[in-house]
Amino acid sequence: MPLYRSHILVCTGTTCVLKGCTAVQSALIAEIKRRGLENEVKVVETGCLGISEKGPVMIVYPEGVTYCQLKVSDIPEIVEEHLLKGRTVSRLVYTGPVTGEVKPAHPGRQKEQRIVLKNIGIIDPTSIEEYIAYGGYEVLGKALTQMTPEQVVAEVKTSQLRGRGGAAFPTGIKWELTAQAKGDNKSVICNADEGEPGNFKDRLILEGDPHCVVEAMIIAGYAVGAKTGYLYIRGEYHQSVAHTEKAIADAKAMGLLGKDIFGSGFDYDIKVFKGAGAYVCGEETALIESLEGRRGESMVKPPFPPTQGLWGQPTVINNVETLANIPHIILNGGEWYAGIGTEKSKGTKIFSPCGDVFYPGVYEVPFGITMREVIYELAGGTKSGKPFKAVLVGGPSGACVGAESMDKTFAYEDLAPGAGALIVMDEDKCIVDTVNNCLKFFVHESCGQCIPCREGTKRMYEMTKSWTEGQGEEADLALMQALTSNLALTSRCGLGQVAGTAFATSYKLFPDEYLSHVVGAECPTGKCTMTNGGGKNNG
Amino acid sequence: MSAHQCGCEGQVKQAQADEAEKYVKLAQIIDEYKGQRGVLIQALHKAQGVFGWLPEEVQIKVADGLDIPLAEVHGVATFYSFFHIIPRGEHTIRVCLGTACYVRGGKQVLEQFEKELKTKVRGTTEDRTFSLEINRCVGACGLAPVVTVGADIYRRVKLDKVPEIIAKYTGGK
Amino acid sequence: MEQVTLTIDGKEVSVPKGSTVLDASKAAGIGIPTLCHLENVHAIGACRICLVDVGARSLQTACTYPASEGMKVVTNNPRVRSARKTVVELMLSAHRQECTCCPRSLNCELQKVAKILGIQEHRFDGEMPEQILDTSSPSITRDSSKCILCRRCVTVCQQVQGVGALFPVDRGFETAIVPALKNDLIDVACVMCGQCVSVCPVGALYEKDSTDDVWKAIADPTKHVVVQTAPAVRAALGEEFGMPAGTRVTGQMVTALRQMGFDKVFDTDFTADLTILEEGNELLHRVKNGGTLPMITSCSPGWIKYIEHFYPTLLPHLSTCKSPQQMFGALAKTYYAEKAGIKPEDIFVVSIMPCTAKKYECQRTEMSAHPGIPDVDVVLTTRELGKMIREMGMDFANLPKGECDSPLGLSTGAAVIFGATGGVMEAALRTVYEVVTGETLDNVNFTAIRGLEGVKEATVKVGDLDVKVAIASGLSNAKKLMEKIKNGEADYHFIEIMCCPGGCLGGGGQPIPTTNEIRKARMGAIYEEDEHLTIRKSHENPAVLALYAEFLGEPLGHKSHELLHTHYTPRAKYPETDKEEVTTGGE
Amino acid sequence: MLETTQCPNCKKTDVADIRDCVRQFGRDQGNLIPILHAVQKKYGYLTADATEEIADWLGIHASEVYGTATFYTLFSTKPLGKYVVRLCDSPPCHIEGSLSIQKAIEEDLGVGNGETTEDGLFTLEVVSCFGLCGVAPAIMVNDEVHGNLTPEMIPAILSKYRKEGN
Amino acid sequence: MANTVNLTINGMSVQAEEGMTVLQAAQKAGVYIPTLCYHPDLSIEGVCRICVVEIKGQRLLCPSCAYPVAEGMDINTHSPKVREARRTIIELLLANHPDECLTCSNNQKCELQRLAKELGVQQVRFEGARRDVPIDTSNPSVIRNMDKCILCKRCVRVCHEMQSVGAIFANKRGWDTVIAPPFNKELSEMVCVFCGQCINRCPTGALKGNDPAAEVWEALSDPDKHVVVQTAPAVRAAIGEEFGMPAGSLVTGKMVAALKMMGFDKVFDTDFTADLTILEEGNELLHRLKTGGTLPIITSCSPGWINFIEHFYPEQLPHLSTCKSPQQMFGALAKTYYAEKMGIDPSKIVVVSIMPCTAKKYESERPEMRSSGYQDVDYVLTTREAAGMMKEAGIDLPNLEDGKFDLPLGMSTGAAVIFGNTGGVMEAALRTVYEVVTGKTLENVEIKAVRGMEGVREAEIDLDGTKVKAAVAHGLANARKILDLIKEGKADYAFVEVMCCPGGCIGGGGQPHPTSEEIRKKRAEAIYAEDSGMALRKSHENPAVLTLYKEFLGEPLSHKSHELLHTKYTAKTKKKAKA
Repeated sequence: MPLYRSHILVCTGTTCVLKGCTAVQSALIAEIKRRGLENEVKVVETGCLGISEKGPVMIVYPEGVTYCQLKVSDIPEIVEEHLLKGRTVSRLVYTGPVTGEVKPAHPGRQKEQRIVLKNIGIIDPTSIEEYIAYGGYEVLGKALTQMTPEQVVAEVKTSQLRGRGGAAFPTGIKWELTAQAKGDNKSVICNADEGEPGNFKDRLILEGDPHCVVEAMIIAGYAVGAKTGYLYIRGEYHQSVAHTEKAIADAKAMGLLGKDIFGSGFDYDIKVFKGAGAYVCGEETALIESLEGRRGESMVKPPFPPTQGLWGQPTVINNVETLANIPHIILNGGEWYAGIGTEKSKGTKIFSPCGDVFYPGVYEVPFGITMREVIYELAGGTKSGKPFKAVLVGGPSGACVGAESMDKTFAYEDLAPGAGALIVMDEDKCIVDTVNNCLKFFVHESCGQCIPCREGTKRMYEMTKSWTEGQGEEADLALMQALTSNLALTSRCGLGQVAGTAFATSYKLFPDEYLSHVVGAECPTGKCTMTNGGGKNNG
Repeated sequence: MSAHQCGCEGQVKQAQADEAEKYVKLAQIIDEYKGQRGVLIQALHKAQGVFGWLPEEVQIKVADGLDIPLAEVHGVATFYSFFHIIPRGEHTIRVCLGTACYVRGGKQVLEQFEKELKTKVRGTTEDRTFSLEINRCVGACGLAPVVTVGADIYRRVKLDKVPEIIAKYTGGK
Repeated sequence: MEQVTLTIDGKEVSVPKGSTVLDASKAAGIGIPTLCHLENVHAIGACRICLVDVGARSLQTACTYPASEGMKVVTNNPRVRSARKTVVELMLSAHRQECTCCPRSLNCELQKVAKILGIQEHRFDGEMPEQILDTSSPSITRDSSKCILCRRCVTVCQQVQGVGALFPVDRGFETAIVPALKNDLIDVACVMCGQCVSVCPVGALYEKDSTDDVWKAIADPTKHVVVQTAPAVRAALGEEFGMPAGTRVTGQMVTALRQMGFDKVFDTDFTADLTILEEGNELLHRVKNGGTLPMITSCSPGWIKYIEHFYPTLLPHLSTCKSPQQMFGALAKTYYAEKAGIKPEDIFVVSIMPCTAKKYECQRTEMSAHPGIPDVDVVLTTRELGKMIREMGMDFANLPKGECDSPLGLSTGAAVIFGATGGVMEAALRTVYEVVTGETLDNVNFTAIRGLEGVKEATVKVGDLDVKVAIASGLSNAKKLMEKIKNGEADYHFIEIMCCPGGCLGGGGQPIPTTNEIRKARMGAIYEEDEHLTIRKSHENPAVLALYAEFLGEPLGHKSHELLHTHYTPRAKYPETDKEEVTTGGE
Repeated sequence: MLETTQCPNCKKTDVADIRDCVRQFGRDQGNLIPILHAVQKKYGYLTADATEEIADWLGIHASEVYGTATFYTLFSTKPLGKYVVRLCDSPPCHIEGSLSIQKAIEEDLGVGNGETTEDGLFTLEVVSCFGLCGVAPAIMVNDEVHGNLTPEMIPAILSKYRKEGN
Repeated sequence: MANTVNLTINGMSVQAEEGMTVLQAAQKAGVYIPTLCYHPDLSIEGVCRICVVEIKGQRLLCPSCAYPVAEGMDINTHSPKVREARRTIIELLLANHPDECLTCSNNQKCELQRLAKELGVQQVRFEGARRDVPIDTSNPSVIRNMDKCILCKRCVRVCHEMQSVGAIFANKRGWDTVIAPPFNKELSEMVCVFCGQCINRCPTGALKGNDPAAEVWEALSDPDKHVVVQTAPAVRAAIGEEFGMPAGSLVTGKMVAALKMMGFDKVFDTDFTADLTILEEGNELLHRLKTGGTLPIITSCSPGWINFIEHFYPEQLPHLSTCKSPQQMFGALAKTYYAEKMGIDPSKIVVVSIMPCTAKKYESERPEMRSSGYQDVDYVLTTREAAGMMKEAGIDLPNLEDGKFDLPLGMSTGAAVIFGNTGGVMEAALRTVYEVVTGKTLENVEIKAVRGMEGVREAEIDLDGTKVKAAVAHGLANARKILDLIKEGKADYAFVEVMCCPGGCIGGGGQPHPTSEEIRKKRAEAIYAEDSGMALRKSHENPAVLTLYKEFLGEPLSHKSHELLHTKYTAKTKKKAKA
């Protein structure tokens, strides 16, 4: 490995690309070459540095200086001043408080405790060497050579890690069930079909630290006795696919995948599977159907995947974030992990506040943090400065929560976080309009095989739509409630079961706003289609 | 009634007396037909002759008197276009919608009457001056469209003639 | 009888002179579809479904066309088929099709005819007549959008019941069957008997559905829900499940009710026995004390409403006894409530009745022992019970047989026969005879007063007394007796009147269809049930005797009067009309 | 009639080409979606010939191939524009005004949701969340993403593609 | 033996076997649970949610058709929650279903209609957009009206699982889901074999046969036409069901009487040409055995099967017998032999078939089937459609007195009757081949080895020392197995019988609804009963057939036979639309 005097990390996260980092990056490389510094300075692409709102962003090591809001025209100056002359270009330096290795965008970042996101923004996600340099694959070696599969499962059980995709099933138990189930062709599936609106954490992990997930999948495979891992990534996540494919190829090249890994006799391979645009494939049995080349329609349960999953074989399916915790748990021990968080909710959780917040983004914090801390401190409160109205915790399939719950803590025993999406609305936003939009989403994404979901979501959407158009009837409200509870009882998979949650919870919070729409044909916020085209840009 | 200050008590009393007299006549008619079969239509004819139309009360009296269910009396009354179960106006305007009149604009004339009188076909104006009806051919096809008001016949009625015809019977009111 | 011979579709058949082509085709085993035709009641050739080719220029309706010697009838040729199809299609063009949620689905004559004729298209599309949906009555709902104007309801209301609440109004496309003056049913002298529902071929008339209220009560843990079943229900309920008419299903019915979740399954028969004791004693009392005679029974709420509207001056003839249903309700919320230690307001009484008028009866203000709490909360018809059992997915025919709960479930054969015309009279005679004579009645079967004739008369020797009795079922028959009384020509002591033809077994809440044949079969079942019971006289019912001993004291006692007797209200024959318009006409 | 597969560039029909495209994958139904991705990428949409070819290769019915393809929004059975403009209208973007963005795009392109411009350059699709909630409202044009949009930004973005495409 | 599991259903203690579903356990205990997407012939789909039940301890309602029993389970099949859920589901379906019951082919047989009634649905609280898909009337056999489809996928399952044809599939998703051939083509443009099994599984009126009743009525009333009817063997064992008679009621005589009442000039029997088929096909087999022709020879009576092999295994067409199906042999003879004999102008003869089959409609329109110079068979009615016509004519079939087939084309033997069952053609052929080959009388004519309901059956028959291997398959998925064996050279059979539909023609797509293994077995029993009650049970003993050879055809496989009774097949591609 050649030795470089300086490393420059250029953020190429999806959001920074939007800000023009690609041009900045190529200008930088060209300038370095022009100055003949290519053997001394290495330009590294990295995932989101967490301050995308100030992008394009780069950090120069070893000094750890962060430059932000860069333009192509700034590059010659930086190369000249900083790299050649060793002087910081102060007018471009990001001035937010700096702690540790991460350069927080704002004071709220200090509340973060990064375990899963530890490497994000630090390393070059396309370089296996860097991952290894930061301690990567060490744990894999430990697990494969020093631990039995049973011990690995036990460690995960000790950690009390629960699934981070929303359902919060204990991961250790899932692994144990799969390990104990009979089958000669077990699989591990990493569910990266992140489709819930408001969630973008898995994308960040796969873009910024794909090896972490690859390593976790190998460990999982070892623990449950699987031969193959499948990484099911949303078809829309092009960069995630590119980075993980490269990561897997590199790992294979280094013998970290394939036959007899670390001489342990364990054979394992990982395949990247690109989804094709169907939210319902985030449901584990629909995902399996999709992997088998079928329509992504959920399967009848039981049997559950740990006993009968992909190709009828025992299968463990974990969310990206869940898996990304694994190397840290094996490295530091389950006990260590169980020491973080609250009594029933261990470890950290990644949140992705968005909507009307000042700093939308991805934040990793320990369980037990209050909603107020996340919304006001991490996400900086409402973007408009107007009072907070409500938040959809977990996205459209989650509960609508109001200001009265502001001091509740995020934990499975208190306020369940779902997959971590927090869609925040300020007082200007119309609840009925938002719920109508959630239902539109479910109509579009229902797989359509079971009647309650296929026909029910459509009727619910039609009803809320008529409300936003001032066409409602009072009886609609009771009917909507009846329909919601019936869908929850009879739908075949989670999609239909939760499709009415946003309505049911928001109706409890804002009955008057609904009545005003349904009976009075009036929208108090004036944001409905009944008053205008909707949305902030029309206000 | 005592609240009336306009001195119309006399008129009201007169009206009540007229009304009472009509019911006496009705009782006679009913007596005439009592116990006979197949007389409902004649009875209704005569009753309408007295009242000008068939108020509910009259239908009830006929039903009771002839021992026929009221539903049947009402059903028969509504079957024949000659019987009126809503009060009639002083004048009946009939617009002919026979084929010849129809093709020469009878329909439009009718609509014009509806508009001017603010009532629909088979309806009566609020002040009970006019009832509006349609006619099937009156045999004056050469002069279509034809409108009759009582015994008066108007031929080749154009739309602008409609207010004129109406005014003739309202005395310009 | 003189016979005529004709050929139908090439098949020779002989029928009595005076038969119609339809009768002849039946004899020949050739099916001709019908809709407006109602056997023995109504053949008006209005619906044109039964058109056949008799060789005439136009097709003729088989239901009206007389069969004649040497006639050649073709029931199936292109002319006939196309005519019938067109007729049905035209009907459909004015029929609101919502079969799947229609109460008559799969028991609808129009649906059946459409199927038989293989109707698969709907060529006429256009304006639908204005819908009149009348939900004003507690018993009957009318929906003109499904009416095919067959006029069966008109005929049955007018000719069979002599009520005449319904008649066609307007004409042509606008024709509608409505109550007088286009009033709502509640505003006219409708007796709520439901005979119109019973004959309606489609879903234009149906009972007010109360099943949801009952399901709600059953699901409510704070309610103690008891059910009583009228005698005629058990003789007909099986028909709702495809069993032949006349199948007795008492045991299965009890089991079904229990599985549905009723807390107690009782029997209206219990209070039928009680009625006999009260009414029998009332009769004896009137006879002894020169009270108003003849005394007339008061079990049938349609009949009560009829006399209130049409013969208010004869109301003193009525027995003051409440109907068994209402006696039951009153006792359930007093005697039983006390005995079981349950607050009357927590008891929910459901009746299963062959009758739609009972739905009205239970809402009468007189019918509550505790102010503001009705004695009977909900009345369901036999059909509605059938519907609920279907919703429970039960295999009704194969249910194990259950027994009613005591004490209000114990009864005698005398109570069972209340379901048939003449039954109350027979039951009363069994008791009156023994009470008066002090002797045991050997043959309890008074066959002289059984049967389906509209008016029956008999003289029964009870000790020294020749008791003259009369029995009528169907209100036009009742009318005959009323006219007799009015004219002072009736020397009867006791008259039994049932609103519906055949008595309760032919009630307006019974399974559809109800024909004379079916009435007979149900009647057979009722007398069979009576025969099978060991106790067949009301005054031998031990539970009734216990009731007197524990609670009521004696027949016609103070408590009896309070709970088991009632009074009647004269009612106008015509609705209150808005007279204002008439009197102010001169303005 | 089933359309024959045409190469979008040379407009030539090449069944053998499809065959090669399909047969680089294993004969196992698990490869159906990867194959569909490959065909979609190569031809822009799923043709009838390709459907038959895939069905033959995987030993399943063409009806199943078609049914499966239509289940997923990323596959099309009709030719699409050179640039597919995908607009997110899920709650985060909706709250932030995606409807006004849609309006701006529709005005600029003159087509509605699911339609393709006459020149065959653009197809507009209103879709569910693609994980750009942090920069809502957002669109994707083929693989490229654009976020924090206002209606005013739309003409510039689209004209860039228009230039590239012509 | 599976372990016993103890459950409680509606408060009753019930025992079930491990591995059973809750539905099976309930059915075993006599507890009724309504179903819609479930069908005993097909795999479990579990999508309609009508069969949901409440299981103690479960948060959600569970679909009983897919939910396995477990020890101690406490199930309520009709709790208020369950009833409300079912009712809501039906209402949701109805909100998206045309209000056309009265003009629907499935009126009064419709499962949705029945369920709505049973669950007490009296209003539909939901309203909104409805599906609006064009009706597919592209082909002579199956009409698809997807507006009435409730997406239970029974048709998809039967097409893929039992028939392995796969003409249709669920397309798009969510509320837009529609069952259709790929690319929204019409059925005639795709590889559909027109077996009609989908119609028989459809719970609503979304799928129906293409009904020529109107044309048949017209022909019957045309005094210039001589209208003859032939009835296939399987019809008589099933048509009674359409009149409420139990499955397995044999109504041959009543059916004949009814057809006469309808006005057919002659009521003939396809059984006559079934016997003829045996003579032609049996001789063809012997000929191939002797001359080293393509073996195995495969039967060609079943038009759905013919469509299948033409499309999917065109290279194996030489295995097919060249015999036309009995229906088509009949048509050809009716307009030649019979016309000549009766002196009727063949252009005035209208041949109507009553078939258990929808593919026969397609077959009759094939261009090859005009060897009389006219379309040999004019109209094909399914069993259901024929019953519908009888009802329209006011005929009360169950109470009719027996009628008799007309001669000569109404004469037949027991061997012909059993054509209706899977294995029947084989058995009939063996009865004749045995006697022809050995010259001995076959003592026991019932060849049980080829009877039964297993999908593929094999038998070895001893023809006086010569062993002949035969195989029987029914249902096209099973036929596929045999064809694959032949393809791989692993089939050493001499003779193979293939029937398109499960159970053979008695389970045909034109037979009464519903159908299930149990019902098919009952119909099969009725057929065997008819056979055993007949005096003549071997085709070569049919005197009318023998007369036919003498008077007209000469001998089996003669020139005239070839002209009228044999045909050829066309290799077709799977990409039918291009052809």
